[in-house]
Amino acid sequence: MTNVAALLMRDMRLAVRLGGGAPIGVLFFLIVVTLMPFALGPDLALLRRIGPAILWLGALLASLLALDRLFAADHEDGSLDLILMSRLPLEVTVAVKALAHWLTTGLPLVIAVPVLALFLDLEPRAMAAVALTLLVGTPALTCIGAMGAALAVTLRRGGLILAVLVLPLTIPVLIFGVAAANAAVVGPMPFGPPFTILCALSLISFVIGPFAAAAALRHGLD
Amino acid sequence: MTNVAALLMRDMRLAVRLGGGAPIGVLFFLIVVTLMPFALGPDLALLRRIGPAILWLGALLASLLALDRLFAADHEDGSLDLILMSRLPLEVTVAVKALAHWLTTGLPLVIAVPVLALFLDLEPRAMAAVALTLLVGTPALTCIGAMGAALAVTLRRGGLILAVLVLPLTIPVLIFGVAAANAAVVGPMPFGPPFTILCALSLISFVIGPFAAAAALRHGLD
Amino acid sequence: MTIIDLANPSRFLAFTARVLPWLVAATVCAFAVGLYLAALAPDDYQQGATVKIMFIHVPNAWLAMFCWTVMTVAALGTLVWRHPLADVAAKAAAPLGAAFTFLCLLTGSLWGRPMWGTYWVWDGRLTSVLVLFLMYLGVLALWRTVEDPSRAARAVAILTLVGAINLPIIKFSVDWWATLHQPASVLRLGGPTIHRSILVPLLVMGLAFMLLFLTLHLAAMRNEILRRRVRTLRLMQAQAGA
Amino acid sequence: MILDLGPYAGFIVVAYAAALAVVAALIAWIVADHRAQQRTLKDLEARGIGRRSAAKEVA
Amino acid sequence: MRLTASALTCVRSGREVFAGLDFSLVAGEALLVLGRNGAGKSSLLRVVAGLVRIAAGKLLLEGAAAELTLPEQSHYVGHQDAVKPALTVQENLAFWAQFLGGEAAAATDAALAAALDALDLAGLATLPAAYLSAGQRRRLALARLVAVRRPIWLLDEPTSALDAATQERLAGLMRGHLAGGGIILAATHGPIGLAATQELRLAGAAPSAGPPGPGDAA
Amino acid sequence: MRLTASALTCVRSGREVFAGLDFSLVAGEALLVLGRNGAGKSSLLRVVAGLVRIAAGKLLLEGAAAELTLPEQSHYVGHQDAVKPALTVQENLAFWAQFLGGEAAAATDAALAAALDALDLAGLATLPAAYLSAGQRRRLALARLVAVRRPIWLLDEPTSALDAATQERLAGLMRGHLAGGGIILAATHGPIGLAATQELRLAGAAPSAGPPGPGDAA
Ligand code: HEM
Ligand SMILES: Nc1ncnc2c1ncn2[C@@H]1O[C@H](COP(=O)(O)OP(=O)(O)OP(=O)(O)O)[C@@H](O)[C@H]1O
Ligand SMILES: Nc1ncnc2c1ncn2[C@@H]1O[C@H](COP(=O)(O)OP(=O)(O)OP(=O)(O)O)[C@@H](O)[C@H]1O
Ligand SMILES: [Mg+2]
Ligand SMILES: [Mg+2]
Repeated sequence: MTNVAALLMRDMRLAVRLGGGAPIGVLFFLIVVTLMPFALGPDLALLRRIGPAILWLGALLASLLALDRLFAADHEDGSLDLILMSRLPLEVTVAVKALAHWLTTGLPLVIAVPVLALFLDLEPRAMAAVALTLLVGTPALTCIGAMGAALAVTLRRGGLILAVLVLPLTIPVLIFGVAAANAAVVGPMPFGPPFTILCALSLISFVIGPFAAAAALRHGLD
Repeated sequence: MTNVAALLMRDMRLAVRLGGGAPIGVLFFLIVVTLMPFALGPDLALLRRIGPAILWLGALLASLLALDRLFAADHEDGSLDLILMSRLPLEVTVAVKALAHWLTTGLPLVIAVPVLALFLDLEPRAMAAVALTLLVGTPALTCIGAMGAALAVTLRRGGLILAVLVLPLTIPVLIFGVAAANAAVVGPMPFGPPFTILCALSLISFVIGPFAAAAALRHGLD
Repeated sequence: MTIIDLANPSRFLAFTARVLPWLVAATVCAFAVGLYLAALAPDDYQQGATVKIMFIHVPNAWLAMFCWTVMTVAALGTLVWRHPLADVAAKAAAPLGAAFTFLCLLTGSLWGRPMWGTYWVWDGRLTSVLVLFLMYLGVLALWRTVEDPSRAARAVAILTLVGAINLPIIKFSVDWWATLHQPASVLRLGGPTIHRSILVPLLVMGLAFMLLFLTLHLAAMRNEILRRRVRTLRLMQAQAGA
Repeated sequence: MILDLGPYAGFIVVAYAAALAVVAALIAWIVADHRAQQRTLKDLEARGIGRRSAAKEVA
Repeated sequence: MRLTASALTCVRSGREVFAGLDFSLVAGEALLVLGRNGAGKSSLLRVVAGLVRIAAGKLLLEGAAAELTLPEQSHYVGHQDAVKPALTVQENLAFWAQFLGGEAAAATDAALAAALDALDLAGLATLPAAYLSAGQRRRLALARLVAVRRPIWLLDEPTSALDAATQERLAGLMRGHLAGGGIILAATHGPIGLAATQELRLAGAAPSAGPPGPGDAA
Repeated sequence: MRLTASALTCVRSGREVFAGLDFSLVAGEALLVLGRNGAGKSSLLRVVAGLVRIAAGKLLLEGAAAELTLPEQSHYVGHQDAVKPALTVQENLAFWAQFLGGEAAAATDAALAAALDALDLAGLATLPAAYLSAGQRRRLALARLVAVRRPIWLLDEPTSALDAATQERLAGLMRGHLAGGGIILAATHGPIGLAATQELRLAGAAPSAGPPGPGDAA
């Protein structure tokens, strides 16, 4: 237990010291949302319609921005060696690191939604729905990304792999996330179906992500 | 001259070998576009109307992806020390690195536009116009980003905080880029005026970006 | 490092100690007068009583931009003359600027509801001010995340200088883009266009808020100097402890 | 005296209240901060890390 | 406790680094791994640490905590220091102590203080590791050895960047560890102040990894 | 050519590392910078290299190419190797040769080959630097000294990770450089095989830069 806690604390501390942590995350999404009107014009109705999509893209970007360093940083300074040697099962380690990453990049977004909703003037129900989809979906993005990050560390051409193999995997999550959010915001389709699929996708990636990442790290040995 | 060429070659080679930014950027760009229909529903007219804006938003966010490593990598392995000591004026060095970065992440986006134009079914003229605006605008984004990257490295920071510092500064470019593109796609305003402003903005940032970045690196000394 | 760098801050501390009381007094008086005049001011023929919001909205708007200007000057001080007080001034101004910008946004949107029928529109003026607010937050984040003050100061300085381009954008956004927001009617070439009955209280309130800013800024700078002194002593202590 | 603020009294009151609140908050923060710094400075110097050494200050 | 390697072979990305390596260490013994640059010293240590797959041969640890694997009982101090610049010295060490030590070393600040003291870092505890000098970083890495107790130490050029005084301290620590029945494998180019030890000289490959030279245990 | 430092003071992020340092070197002289970990050796080299701002005092280079600054005429080999794992040995060296040498050393493959040879890397030329061993990386960093000719060498623990043979090679190179009228500043903890040299012992600080100790030139 101590070691899990220690790893979580340390990764979050690093995220906060290096990336600025949750407040910065919120600020980031605030800015991303502010960008939209400049691109799309002040048409609020339109903004409301694609607001959720933008939020989701912001989420994807945010998780990508920090993800490629998830293992690379530890690899470059030798920490990864010690992590591999530890008594903690590698899958757990990966999961914990992913969790720390999500807490510092995914969660802030969820927290920020109410603020952003104000700018896109979504009514409370819609806002809650969007926040809910993000709450369920962003961890999936992180887990999928973790897989890519692990590959990126072990293979010389990692970056490429990350892009070509992993990003496409995020598309279904994005699609159903946006679909569900939209259903809640503008309708007419019901919120339920896409949301359940989103949940399913997340669950799957929770399982696959850490295991795949751990496998990649192990076989990347040397 | 040799040293400029050498630096350019080396940075591009690294970008290609590591395959970090470029492919991820393009894929992110692709995802942005593919996602829009799901956000907006099958309303093609609307899609066409906001197509340029979407492309620009995508480009802006995508160009952020690789930026935070622009100087960080060289800083961590000590290369930056030697670069600072070289006879090449620091401003030039920064400009060259920015150019290399743009060639490997910005240019691919421009090249990708025709493909994406299909998704948003823009007719050739419009597509050409959008591509042109991006061709002129993305270098500006890179130069502004370079400044953020320099700040980030001297502060040993990265990830989101970089985006937070840089994004607000990119807004003018975004505004006029989209304005020009829209003028070409949907009219009615003429393409010329906003486009010339965009060019002006780019020129300005070509100047300010490298100087600010160089200043940041110099003052970050120690 | 040298005695001079210390001397300046400490001489500055003495200076603030002397000036602050007077500033406080002046501020209070100015607000008393200003609020009194504001209360008496006649309603606007089209905006009705809501025009009273202007008496805080506009001064805050001016201060929002003024704070960044102060920071910009301080930035030059930091980069060109490497003057420690410049760092302090910049750091002290940031939170104040953020607060005033926030008030400008808030009162503005409160005014917008009755006038325009909505709290928020994405027009040039409003959005550029929002961007200003975001940049304030960015600067604050930078100050907060970097432990070494002089290093942070230089970074923030560069950011501030570049960010200054936003000021003209804010100022002239009303003229560049078709917006709901009024064009300048006080700070404009060819003199103000508002009726005196409103102009006078507005200017007095403006003065009051300006005094308020000066007071708070001086006080904040004093705190900052003390904070750095504490930091230095802590370092000394760590070294002594070693 | 009682002001007649017309139909939008609410907005006006809220605006003024908000301004008051924010300014009050700023003042409170600055005063508290001042107290805190003074205190720490005091007990640091009490622990014999003299003002002299603060001459090494690098602001 | 006994650590035996028989016919150990290491292949890194297709290139054979060493082959047919044999050695055997009992509690209290140290093995100095010598050889020219590129001979395969670090590779050997990484093999023992389980960081490089064993291409052929066997590596056996007898008479130690049975439920733990060899890597889980080893400390590895490689060329890299595994120090995070953004964390303070204290935070860095505390993390590794808790992460490697688990419940055992759970955050007993006393232990940490002792470890920092042992490498003369006490005065720097609250300093961000970014400010450390090369040797101070190295010392922070070595502090792990003291903070968490593990029977097997794998040290890759442990004395690099250390000043004379600290090298002496380290030698003392290693002697203490051996006296306590530990095992040390150390790769080095110079003397590291250990008295009676086995030596393993890796013939190593020609610079352009030609035909693998068989290492021979001394 | 003469390099003089007078009352040199170095402050890093608010902490005084050393103060009032004086030394003076003429062509053909070497200065060994000694001192415990954290004494300020690397800081001094970085100050000379122009990588850390001079807090006080002066640093003067006379009788060298007038139009070039001190850093532009110096080679700096620090604790980090400035080697890109993704590039081959050849590519790494070629880049620095062209970037640092400018027109002069422009890609004369002969020069590169010579430099690689001088540090016994010829066999590894086509290997990705990611595969290099610690010492091989270090040698690649040192190869810059040979590939591009610059009068002043700033070497921070140049012998770390090098095997005995290579240390000898390096000593030879340094002697050659001095004989050719060059200047060397080398920070080190042990002997690096230079005969007659000045020594600068940094009293340094308590582990965390305490009261600045004035360095005294021997
Ligand atoms: C969130 C919304 C708003 C923002 C961010 C905002 C921002 C600003 C700014 C920055 C200024 C200073 C301009 C200058 O000095 O040139 C200003 C001035 C002014 N604003 Fe607003 N404003 C907002 C809403 C409103 C509304 C709703 C009204 C009234 C309908 C209003 C009326 C005015 C007036 C009369 C001035 C004085 C113009 C002058 O005399 O220069 N504002 N506002
Ligand atoms: N970037 C930095 N910021 C602040 N202080 C620093 C920084 N780098 C080093 N220091 C401090 O300066 C002092 C000298 O560091 P320096 O690296 O010069 O020591 P050194 O003599 O090279 O030690 P070593 O032999 O371990 O390399 C150390 O106490 C260190 O804590
Ligand atoms: N990751 C790797 N992939 C492929 N080959 C490698 C890798 N790492 C090292 N090698 C090769 O294996 C050989 C031995 O490397 P190793 O690091 O073990 O040498 P070493 O004895 O530690 O040398 P040094 O004394 O310089 O540390 C070298 O020739 C090197 O080129
Ligand atoms: Mg090795
Ligand atoms: Mg050093």
